[in-house]
Amino acid sequence: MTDQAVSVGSLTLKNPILTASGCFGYGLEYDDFYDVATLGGICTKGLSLHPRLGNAPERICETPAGMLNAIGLANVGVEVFCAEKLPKLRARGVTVIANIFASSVEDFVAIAERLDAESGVAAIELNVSCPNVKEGGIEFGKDPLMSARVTEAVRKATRIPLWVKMSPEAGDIAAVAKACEAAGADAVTAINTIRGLSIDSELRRARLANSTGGLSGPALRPIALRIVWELAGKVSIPIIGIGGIFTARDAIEFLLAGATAVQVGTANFSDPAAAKKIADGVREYCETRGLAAKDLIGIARP
Amino acid sequence: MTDQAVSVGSLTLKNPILTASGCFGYGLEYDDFYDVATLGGICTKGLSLHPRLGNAPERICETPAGMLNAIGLANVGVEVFCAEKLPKLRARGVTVIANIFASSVEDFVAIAERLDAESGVAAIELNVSCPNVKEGGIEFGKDPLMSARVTEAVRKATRIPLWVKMSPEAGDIAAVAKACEAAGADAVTAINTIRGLSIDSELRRARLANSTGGLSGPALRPIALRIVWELAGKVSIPIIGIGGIFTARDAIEFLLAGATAVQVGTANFSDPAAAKKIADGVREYCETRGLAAKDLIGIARP
Amino acid sequence: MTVLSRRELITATLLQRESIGEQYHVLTFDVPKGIAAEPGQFTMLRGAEWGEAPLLPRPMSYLTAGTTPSVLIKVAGEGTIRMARSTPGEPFTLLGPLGNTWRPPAQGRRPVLVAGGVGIAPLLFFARRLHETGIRPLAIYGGRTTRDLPLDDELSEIADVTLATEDGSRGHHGRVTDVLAKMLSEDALVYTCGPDRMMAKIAELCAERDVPCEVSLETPMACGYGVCLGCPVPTTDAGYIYACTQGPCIDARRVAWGKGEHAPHKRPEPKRIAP
Amino acid sequence: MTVLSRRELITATLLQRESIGEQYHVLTFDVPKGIAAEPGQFTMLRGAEWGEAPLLPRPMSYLTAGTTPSVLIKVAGEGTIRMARSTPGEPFTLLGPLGNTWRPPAQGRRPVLVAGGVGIAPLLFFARRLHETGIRPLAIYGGRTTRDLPLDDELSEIADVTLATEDGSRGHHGRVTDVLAKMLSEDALVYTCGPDRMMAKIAELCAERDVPCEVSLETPMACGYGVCLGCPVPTTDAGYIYACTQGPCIDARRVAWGKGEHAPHKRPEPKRIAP
Ligand SMILES: Cc1cc2nc3c(=O)[nH]c(=O)nc-3n(C[C@H](O)[C@H](O)[C@H](O)COP(=O)(O)OP(=O)(O)OC[C@H]3O[C@@H](n4cnc5c(N)ncnc54)[C@H](O)[C@@H]3O)c2cc1C
Ligand SMILES: Cc1cc2nc3c(=O)[nH]c(=O)nc-3n(C[C@H](O)[C@H](O)[C@H](O)COP(=O)(O)OP(=O)(O)OC[C@H]3O[C@@H](n4cnc5c(N)ncnc54)[C@H](O)[C@@H]3O)c2cc1C
Ligand SMILES: Cc1cc2nc3c(=O)[nH]c(=O)nc-3n(C[C@H](O)[C@H](O)[C@H](O)COP(=O)(O)O)c2cc1C
Ligand SMILES: Cc1cc2nc3c(=O)[nH]c(=O)nc-3n(C[C@H](O)[C@H](O)[C@H](O)COP(=O)(O)O)c2cc1C
Ligand code: FES
Ligand code: FES
Repeated sequence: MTDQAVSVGSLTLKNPILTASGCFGYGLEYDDFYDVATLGGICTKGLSLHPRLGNAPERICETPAGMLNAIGLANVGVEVFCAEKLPKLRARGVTVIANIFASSVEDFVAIAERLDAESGVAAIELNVSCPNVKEGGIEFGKDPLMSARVTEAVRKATRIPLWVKMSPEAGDIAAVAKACEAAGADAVTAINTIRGLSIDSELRRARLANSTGGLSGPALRPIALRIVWELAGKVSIPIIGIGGIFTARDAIEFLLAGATAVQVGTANFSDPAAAKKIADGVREYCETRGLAAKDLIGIARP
Repeated sequence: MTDQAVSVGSLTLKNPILTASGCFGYGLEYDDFYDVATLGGICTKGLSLHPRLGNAPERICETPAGMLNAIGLANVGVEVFCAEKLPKLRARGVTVIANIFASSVEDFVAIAERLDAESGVAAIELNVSCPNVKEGGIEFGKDPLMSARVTEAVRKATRIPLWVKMSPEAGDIAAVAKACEAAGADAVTAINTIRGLSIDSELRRARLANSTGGLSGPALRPIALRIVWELAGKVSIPIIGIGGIFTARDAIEFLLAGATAVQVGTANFSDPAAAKKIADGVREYCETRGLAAKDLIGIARP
Repeated sequence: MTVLSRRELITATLLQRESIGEQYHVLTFDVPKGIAAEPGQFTMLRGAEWGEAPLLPRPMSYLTAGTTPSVLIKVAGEGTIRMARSTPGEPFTLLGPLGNTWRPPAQGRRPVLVAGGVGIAPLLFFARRLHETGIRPLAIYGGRTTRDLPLDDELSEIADVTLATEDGSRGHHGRVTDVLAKMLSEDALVYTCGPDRMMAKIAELCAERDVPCEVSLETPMACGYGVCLGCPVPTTDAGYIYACTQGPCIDARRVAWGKGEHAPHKRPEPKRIAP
Repeated sequence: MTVLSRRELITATLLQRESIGEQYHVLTFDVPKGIAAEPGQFTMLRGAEWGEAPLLPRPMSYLTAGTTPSVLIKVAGEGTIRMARSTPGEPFTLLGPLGNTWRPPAQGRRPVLVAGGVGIAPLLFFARRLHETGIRPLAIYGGRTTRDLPLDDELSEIADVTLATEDGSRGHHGRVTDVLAKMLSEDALVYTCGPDRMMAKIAELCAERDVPCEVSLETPMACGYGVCLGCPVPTTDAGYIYACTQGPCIDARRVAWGKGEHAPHKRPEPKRIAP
């Protein structure tokens, strides 16, 4: 039996496998499939201060080894989440990371304060990198100063551990990550989607109503892995790797590159139990080699 | 018979299909396959002032619907190119775009001056976005000011039309493109590769000797298409689209998004005649719809 | 609405592929323990050996359930092309049963099934279920041409069918909507699946005569079980329903037809180009 | 070096797949007009219906040429797994003939073919060519175990073969290099293809006794015809040769063995981890 636990700052995760925001609902849709509490944790769909309907269809389309999405952060809002979803998650013993989104520093703070009033939120993940909303989102995430301002403000508003989710579209991602570290982030999540576009050559128009959408899936993996690799050399807080992880081998590559834990997103769509299978696979890899999960972190680095 | 010609500034191309730098050698390797002169043009392997050996192996590896490369700009140097390659290309009537690379403004100028002394160079493409070299390369391409400086200096050094190749890793690609336009570029090429990484989970090390490499192929396509779409709204000079174009439909999507012409790269590896087949396919698409190639440019835009 | 059975991802081998012309193929799978799917429900289907592209599973309505569940596929793009080329023994993953079922027939109402092309799948399954309960529905089944009427014989055995083709090559010369307009009676209960424009028109007809109408929605889906939020369908209350969990079967009156663009073929014509 | 015939990309259907255990498979293709490939040359092989992943074609040495060209594949990863699963009738693209050929045997020198595992392919092709010209070469053929000696009977028919297995399950107990060390004579002309470490050791042996040695290089390739520059092999003159166009067959003395990492299995062992 190998030790699969990893620590992200003050928070200890059962194992290094979490599910990604927006790709796992609120974690309550999986009763038919497996016990979500066995995962390292789950990231909720991005929560905003007020409920959001989201963008008009079409919101998704497929691309080579990937997909584009422009959901537009449709979500029940932090209030309904705390009232209806969180208690159930708590009851099931799920490690909950609340992914939150806002278009102003004030709203980010307001959401964090609301969550701070609850028990059972293991960490807050700041989505300052959503590519599919007009305001806020990616504009925050591409700018070190703005990212730091959001982080600092939220940091003051809650004692819950803070993760900040990086945008791969920032010109200098390391600078953003360092700024967030300095501003009090406990970890950085890398990466969010990169904006892409698909055009229907018959209808001669963008496939998505929003025109552009975020690219996710295996196509994104090498880029995400490179960014994790780069950040691991630049920040001293833990890095949560994410991007195109579909198999245990993929997850292991991220750990070897320097990630302390990983998140599984798009893979949940083709297999609801993907994250569990990946967690099992990583455990096997460790068992056959007599390693603990934490032994893997960063050992592929020169 | 539909008109396939498109104009890139003062330069008129037979058709909108070119081949991408580094994916077509010097255009002299195709005698067995087809007449390269039938293409809109070819971009040479990146030429430096002096010959370069390139990086140590391994230089390439495959990724989902794509590949990573860290060739390190191995090339014969501008002198040998002018003495041995260019005359042959001229003799065959090939439309030659010389892709050039340097790690200093002075060297960029020196290469351009050397090419300016030759006839038969239809355009110079400035590679200010190579991700696989220590100096120069991407650092130029991510910074509007630096890109503009290089463009301006080269602009003064030659009367040959100038294309500047954009790095997708710039935080604000539109700003870079606008700066190049203002500095005298005749067109912008979008995009170069995005840096990626692949790790061998058995050997626990990066697959490439250079660790990171540039991601190319279909995986990159939606990102490239989105960048072309964005730039088309921001600059008034022509945009040459590039990234994961494997079929005529892919090429058409780029034209519909606002590209005036496109370049075919990685597709040449699985089929040496890919560019020709794509050119034929675009012609067919136009014929069945009674359109000229230039009619397609940007019509998918709102 | 019947109680839905547990959803599950199973890997099953293809038992046989029955091709009906080049466009339509019935894929039958080997599932010893069986799948308790109800008419109207769908599965997310994917070749287990497809690798990383095409990436997403494809939503397909169950044509039959049990130990040899089957689907009727129409070739559209890369995914269905692969399905059309698949050979017995090939492994597939099936996630299901997903979505809700057709509403049960109401007392005193004659079920009228209106199918367009491949839309026959969930309706033939439904007709068979009705047949078991001794109900023989009316059915209108149309397509562009004869070739677009797969499984019409199977339907005719258990329903009073009127066929229609746009080119007149078979049955009524015209659209199913023309046929329905003529024969729609107040005591009907309409179930329809097909192209969006067709379903919209049928919904309109039924609304005019105050006849209840149930449609099966078609929209791109990534997950099929409610977590990606990629399958919204605009509703008359200015909101959305998610086709995979709140659908695909839904009261036609709730759908804001024409709003949104939830089916590719539903979209407005491309802008004209100066020749 | 014979004059190379025109390179071409052809789409050919698989005639048959002959499996030798789970690891090794001979794929034979139907090419009516024929492929004029010479021993030592290779083709870039890809399933015509693979879609966008795996993306790149795979370099494979010709085992035979003509109207039914064939290759011997060893399962390594995604691409070869698909080849190992392929069924007759399946379309493949073959780009070739690529690369150079084995140097012709020199007067007064006895050809000695040293093969490791799947390295047998270009050498068996070569042995058959020698056989046609009345030359019967010596051959040493080794692998980890019996299962790693595909096509050994075919080789034995036309060459004086010494087999070797590391586990002693067949022939000499040990490596081909041990066998060669014992029987290598001054008048030999060695041709070898196999794992890099094996070829490096053989090159060393030959250099010591001043025996000419020709090796077939193995390195990842994207294009196979000289344009991507992805296949450099470090040479003793501190430069590189490109395996696809200046190889794969090359004088062993030109290769800077150990320099660079041009074959995955050639790389240094992974760093130890604190348990
Ligand atoms: C609930 C439901 C039930 C369905 N039942 C059937 C059925 O029984 N038989 C059948 O032939 N088809 C059915 N469809 C449509 C079928 O899912 C699509 O035709 C199929 O996904 C096309 O995939 P492709 O790879 O061939 O096309 P591509 O165009 O290559 O697909 C690209 C992407 O777009 C999606 N997509 C494209 N067209 C559609 C569409 N019309 N509807 C939904 N997604 C689409 C694909 O799933 C894929 O993600 C159903 C759709 C839904 C939503
Ligand atoms: C000139 C030449 C001739 C060859 N002849 C044969 C032959 O006759 N039979 C045979 O079984 N194999 C041969 N090989 C090796 C064969 O090309 C690889 O085993 C194969 O490409 C592995 O592909 P994969 O998808 O199964 O493995 P993966 O690991 O999934 O491949 C991933 C990528 O790495 C490349 N790659 C991985 N391993 C190798 C390798 N050892 N050599 C080159 N590229 C590699 C692949 O081409 C692909 O681009 C030859 C290689 C070369 C260069
Ligand atoms: C449909 C969809 C919805 C998403 N919604 C969110 C979100 O609400 N908040 C967020 O931070 N990231 C969101 N993401 C991004 C993912 O969390 C993840 O960063 C990205 O998809 C890359 O990982 P993957 O390739 O494993 O999916 C979403 C991704 C997808 C595909
Ligand atoms: C092997 C390889 C070598 C390349 N060399 C160059 C180069 O020398 N100069 C350059 O500007 N771009 C170079 N590129 C980038 C391509 O020109 C192109 O921008 C990129 O590959 C995306 O297009 P694609 O997906 O069609 O290949 C290279 C790409 C590859 C794959
Ligand atoms: S398809 Fe994912 S929520 Fe409906
Ligand atoms: S494989 Fe492309 S140059 Fe050799």
